[in-house]
Amino acid sequence: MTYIGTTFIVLAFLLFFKYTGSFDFATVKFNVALIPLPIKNAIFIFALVGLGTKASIIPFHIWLPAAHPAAPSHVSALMSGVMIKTGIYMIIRLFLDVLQPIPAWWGLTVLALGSISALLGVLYALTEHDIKRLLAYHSIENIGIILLGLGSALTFYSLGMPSLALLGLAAALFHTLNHAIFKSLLFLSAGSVINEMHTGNMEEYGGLIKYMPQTAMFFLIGSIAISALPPFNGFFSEWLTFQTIFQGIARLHSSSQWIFVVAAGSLAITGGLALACFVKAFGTTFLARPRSAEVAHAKESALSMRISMGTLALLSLLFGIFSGPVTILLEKISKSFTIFQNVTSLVSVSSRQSFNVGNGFASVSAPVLFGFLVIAIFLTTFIVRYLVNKNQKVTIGGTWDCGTDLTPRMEITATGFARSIILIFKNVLKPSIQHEIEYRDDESRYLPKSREVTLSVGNIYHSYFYRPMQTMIHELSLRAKNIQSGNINAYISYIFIALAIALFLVL
Amino acid sequence: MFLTVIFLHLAKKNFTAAVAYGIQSLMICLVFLNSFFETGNIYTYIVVLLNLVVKVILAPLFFIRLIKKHALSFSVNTYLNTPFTLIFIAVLTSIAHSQKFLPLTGIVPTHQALLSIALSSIFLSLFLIINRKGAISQILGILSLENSIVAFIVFAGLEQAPGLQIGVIFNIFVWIIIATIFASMVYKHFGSHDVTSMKNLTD
Amino acid sequence: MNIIVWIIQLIFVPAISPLCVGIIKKIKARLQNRQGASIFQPYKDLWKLLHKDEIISKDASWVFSCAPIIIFAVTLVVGASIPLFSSLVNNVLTSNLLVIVYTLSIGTFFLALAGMDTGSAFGGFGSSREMTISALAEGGLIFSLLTVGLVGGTTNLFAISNANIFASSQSFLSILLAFCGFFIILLAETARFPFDNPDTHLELTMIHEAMILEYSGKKLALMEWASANKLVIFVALGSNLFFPLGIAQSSDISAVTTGIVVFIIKMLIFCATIAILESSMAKFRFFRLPDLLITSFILNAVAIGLIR
Amino acid sequence: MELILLITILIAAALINISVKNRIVIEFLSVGASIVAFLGSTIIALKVSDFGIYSPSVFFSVDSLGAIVMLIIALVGLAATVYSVQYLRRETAQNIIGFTRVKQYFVLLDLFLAAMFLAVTTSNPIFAWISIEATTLSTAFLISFYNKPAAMEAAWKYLIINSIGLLLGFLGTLLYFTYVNSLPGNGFADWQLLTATAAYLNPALAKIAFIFVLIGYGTKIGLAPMHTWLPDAHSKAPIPISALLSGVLLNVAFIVMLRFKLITDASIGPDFSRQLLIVFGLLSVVVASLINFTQKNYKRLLAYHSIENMGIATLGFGFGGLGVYAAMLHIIYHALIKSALFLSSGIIFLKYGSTRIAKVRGIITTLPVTGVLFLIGFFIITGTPPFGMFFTKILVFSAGIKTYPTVTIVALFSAAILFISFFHHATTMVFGKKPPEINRGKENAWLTFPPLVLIAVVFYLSFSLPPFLYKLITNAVLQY
Repeated sequence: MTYIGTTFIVLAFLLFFKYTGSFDFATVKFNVALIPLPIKNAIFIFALVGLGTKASIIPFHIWLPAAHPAAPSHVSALMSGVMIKTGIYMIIRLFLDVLQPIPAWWGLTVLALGSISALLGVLYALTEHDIKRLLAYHSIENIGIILLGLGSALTFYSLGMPSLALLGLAAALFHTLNHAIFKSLLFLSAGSVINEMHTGNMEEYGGLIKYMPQTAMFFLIGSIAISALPPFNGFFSEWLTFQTIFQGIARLHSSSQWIFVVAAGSLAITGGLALACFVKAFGTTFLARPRSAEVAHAKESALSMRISMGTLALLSLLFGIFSGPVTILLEKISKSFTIFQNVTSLVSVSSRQSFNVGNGFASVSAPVLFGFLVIAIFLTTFIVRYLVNKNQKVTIGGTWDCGTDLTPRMEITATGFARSIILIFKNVLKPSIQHEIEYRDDESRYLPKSREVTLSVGNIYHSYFYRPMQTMIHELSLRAKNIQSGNINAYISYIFIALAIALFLVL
Repeated sequence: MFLTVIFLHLAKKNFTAAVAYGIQSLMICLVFLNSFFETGNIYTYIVVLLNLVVKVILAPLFFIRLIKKHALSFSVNTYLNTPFTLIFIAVLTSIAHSQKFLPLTGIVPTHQALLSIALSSIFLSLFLIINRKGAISQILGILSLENSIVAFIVFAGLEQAPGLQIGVIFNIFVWIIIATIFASMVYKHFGSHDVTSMKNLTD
Repeated sequence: MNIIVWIIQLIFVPAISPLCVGIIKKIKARLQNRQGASIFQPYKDLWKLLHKDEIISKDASWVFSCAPIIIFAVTLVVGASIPLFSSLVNNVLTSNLLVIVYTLSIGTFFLALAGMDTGSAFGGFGSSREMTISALAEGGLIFSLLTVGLVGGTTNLFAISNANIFASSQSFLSILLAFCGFFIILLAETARFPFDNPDTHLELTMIHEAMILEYSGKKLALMEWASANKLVIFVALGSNLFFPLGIAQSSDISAVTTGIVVFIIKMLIFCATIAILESSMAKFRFFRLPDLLITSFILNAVAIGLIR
Repeated sequence: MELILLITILIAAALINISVKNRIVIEFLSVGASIVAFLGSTIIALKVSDFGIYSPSVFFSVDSLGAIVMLIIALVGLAATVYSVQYLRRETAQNIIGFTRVKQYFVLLDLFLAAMFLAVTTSNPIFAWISIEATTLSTAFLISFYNKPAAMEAAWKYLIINSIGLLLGFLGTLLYFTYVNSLPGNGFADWQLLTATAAYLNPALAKIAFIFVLIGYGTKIGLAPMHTWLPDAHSKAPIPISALLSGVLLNVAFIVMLRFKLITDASIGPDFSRQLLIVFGLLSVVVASLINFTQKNYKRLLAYHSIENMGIATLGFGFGGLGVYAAMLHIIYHALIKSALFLSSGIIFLKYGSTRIAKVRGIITTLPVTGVLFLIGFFIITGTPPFGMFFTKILVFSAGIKTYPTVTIVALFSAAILFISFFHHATTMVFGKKPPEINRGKENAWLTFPPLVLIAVVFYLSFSLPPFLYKLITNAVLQY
């Protein structure tokens, strides 16, 4: 699958070579002016398809969810954390550096693609109940968010607003960094869960928080970070991206403004859906009662794993609290691009770590927010625990369920949790619901013996894009096989015909 | 010689075909002999003799023995029936005589007619191989192709050093042996000389 | 003086929120020709709950017991970082609109987790529905706040309420549209009609109640209180960002008092509207709610488009 | 002198083998002969790299390209011979074949090698033609070795089609002599003379001649649409022979064709021949990759893959410039890797007893070493980045994109299609669930060693070319 992408990349580079006579970026950049605009656009499209496949942007993403469950967890951590970022790196390198100057619609295209893959990525993640596939789809979503920053950067630069472009690039880079951190954290903790449970199917988890509390804690932190809740790092990079897009809405007009509005909307809804998705993931994995006997045998993961997860969790908190300085640093880095050599930065960190964007347009102070939350929590705990009604009796009882005895099959499943959202977005996801009802007896249809509901999501990319392509090639190949009919006279006549045609073309 | 090629096309019996090939080769030998008289090169004489031995005597004998052995006096039928075959022959011949092949046939202006005939017989032999389904007919076709090429060469005055020619003839000799062996093996495996029965290797 | 204003700002939301709920209950009762409990009843309820003993499900984990505290704390933080009655405490540290939205969703997150934690059949679908609605509501909320933000030229809430957003008359229409959008979101987020019925425990309809079904005693008190706070917060946002009239610009007593009075009046208006709405219309079917939320989203998008 | 020596030794080995009764002796003789051949050709190659051209007598002359191909023949020939010893023993053990057949096999193998050496090293086109015809004749029996109907059919098609092609080639060859023969002399003309006097050739005649030659030798190279015999022959021959056919024989025919191209270019400039080469190359690439997409037999898979690679090399020569260099390297890599793949597939065949892809699963569990070899070979040959073939392909395409963008893009995409199909087949064969009846067996070092060596050589070559080889290649590039 990725080889198609590689082919497109090769094609783009060949086009470079054709016009600049070199594969070396420096040289290409030096005489990029030799490339005529239509060819440049062709290069853009090829490169976008190719690198999009590498970075697994929808609709070129199908290999990623397929690859993740196959790979061991630490490998998937690398794959999502690092590997797909190489595509992003190449996109930045090519479009922001090598191919400059570029037309505005490139940036807008990237922006549109970004919003699509962010929104669809999280929707597909909601439909998954294999934990690693779920995380894989979240990688797609985050790549989309990164692209949002990147696309706005491209657009701003080609519309002559370099400082905004710088902001967008910084946002993209920051989110890349953050995503690497919390996605690795999530994959590692998911991996240790899978090690204990020997399955990736979340429907068989449940109640794991009692058996592996620390892993649960780490997964919770990861979920908070990835669903962009303050004060963890995910929030601040998404915040920056939002600010960039807001600037776009504020400064631009007509169609481009609308694209930015759509981007902002998709980003907002993506945030909400990601939240829902991780409530589902954490809830069905760690909370409530076990759904399978396996859970009882689960043990806390090994110390080394816990240490590495702990480090990542701490990192994601620190990157959140010190998001201001980090962003400044990233902007410094992005200034190494020739186009950003002397561009005034929009981000500034004042005293008290207040972190301003676009002189007073937006500002937030992560440490203060964090401190504020902590203080409030402590205050509440203190008052409620020790001031009001100290000698309160707490008794442990069973969960109330209208008097019936509660079985694990009564609690909500991952599929059930996402069902309502899936049905709301059914035009996009094309879900298929099959009911299999077995009745006690054929006469009365009122006493079902067992009822099985399968809720599956149609993979529109396979059915409308890849499958047809494959069948087409297959057809062609079958046609081509007619050449090899096995009849020797036919073979000889090929030679004769080839000879005749060649002779007649020449003479 | 040209006529023999046409005859090969028409010949229904393998036997007659083999004989016709012998006659054709005889023609070639005569041509060679002619050139020998022109040049007076003694090696050419040897070549002629070899030709005579290999093509005129041995080759037909092989075939006749083959035919006798497998008792297949009648060649397997063709793709095109006789009238169409004739039409095709006419077309090919006219093409070969057309102006288009002037550079080819004009190598030796004096021999242009002969060259055109040789060329047309090359095409006809190719067509023969394509048209015939019989193994033996295909072998004969290839041999007659070789003959006509040789004729063309001789007319075009492109004879090579006799050593090389001897090599070529030796080659042809080996080829004939192998081909006949294969033909009989084909008969053994497929129960007929119909090459169209060999259709296992597709895809 | 500023200090006092700050302190008031900090305790204002939790102090006033039960009253707000009480008022709504009272008006509804009146509309149903009932006498109704006094508007201070919620205070008594909270007090009583705080002194009750608790039963905790054996399936519950620490998430269950931490959730109420976190949720309450979140409402405290947010309450302190939005303009209530005075815009002079220009809080540039935490009062960014996105910060508010996402901090509120911390509360939602833990609420949903707490709902799933006990593994009861109700809690699960309660949190599922809650997350569905809040996910769809988030876009509308951000957009509606963004509209006034763009008009005011900043995303800092105090600055927005400070800026005279009615200066240019043609932005009035977009603000009005945005407010309609915002009001729908308000109903959704505070679990009001037509999204949720705050005083039913019928498993077919309940959303918010389903999640806190397992709570009792102090935790229940915190939960109730927190939801009341949320209501006040949204009312404050609606009233002070879209109609920042009479909000205290300076820190002298008269201004502050007028600010408080004005805010309470606005709050009364809001409560009345909500109450009338709740007693005049029925709850929607669950799968019709998205249409409503999408409507608000579209309204806000149009509003943004209309800004010049 | 080495040249005469090695060829005579090969032929001698063959002739002696006819009379020898003892199997060991036969094997020893042929292996020894091929070792000598290998040493001899290395010496010759070194000489050529020093003196540019090497001709011990008027009949023989080895130029740089010839030296390269000689090396290929020698190396692959040695590997194949060593391999076939063990391979045939296995087959006799499974009593598929008897002693007489083994004898025939080695005799013909030596003759085949000798003929190929002759074809490359001779200085006279006609003699080159004769020796190539000789390769056809010597391999015809090897292809029908197993004497099954399918093998018979393959051999028959091979014989007939190649004879026709070569006869056309013969005609074309002789057409080049039109001017030379008009000169005084005994008409024994070598390549140099032809090239030197090419300018006096009638241009139209040169064109026709090149067409005949291209069609003729193209049949032997396996360019579409004359390729039809190739998959049959390569899939039905004994494995070592398939390796030789696919890895070496194609290249031999290729360089003969190239020499004629040289003459034609000298006569009427390069454009004409280049266009023809591009047309046929593109055809081969497209057809091969399309047919391979739904291929069920792994030997045929490899065979079609050689067609595709030959097509790419042809494209390279057609594009000219950088493409020529790339194509040279490509030919070298392809020869070595393809034979390595065939040899390892032979081990697989011995294990699974079937050439159907569907029947072969889980090689990595049953034959770990072979599985790894097969996989590495596959990665190299499909042009996966770190290895040489990737760069050669890229270079060929980058040479093409300037002048023939559409051709290049089509070729690129068919290469992609081929990679996908190949990847799919190879992974399912190597990994995948092994059939229950096949159990893990230990591999014979004599069988795994030759392909291992070949792959190692390619590894080495793809990262650093030894100076003498580099010199040879550069000279060849300058020449062609």
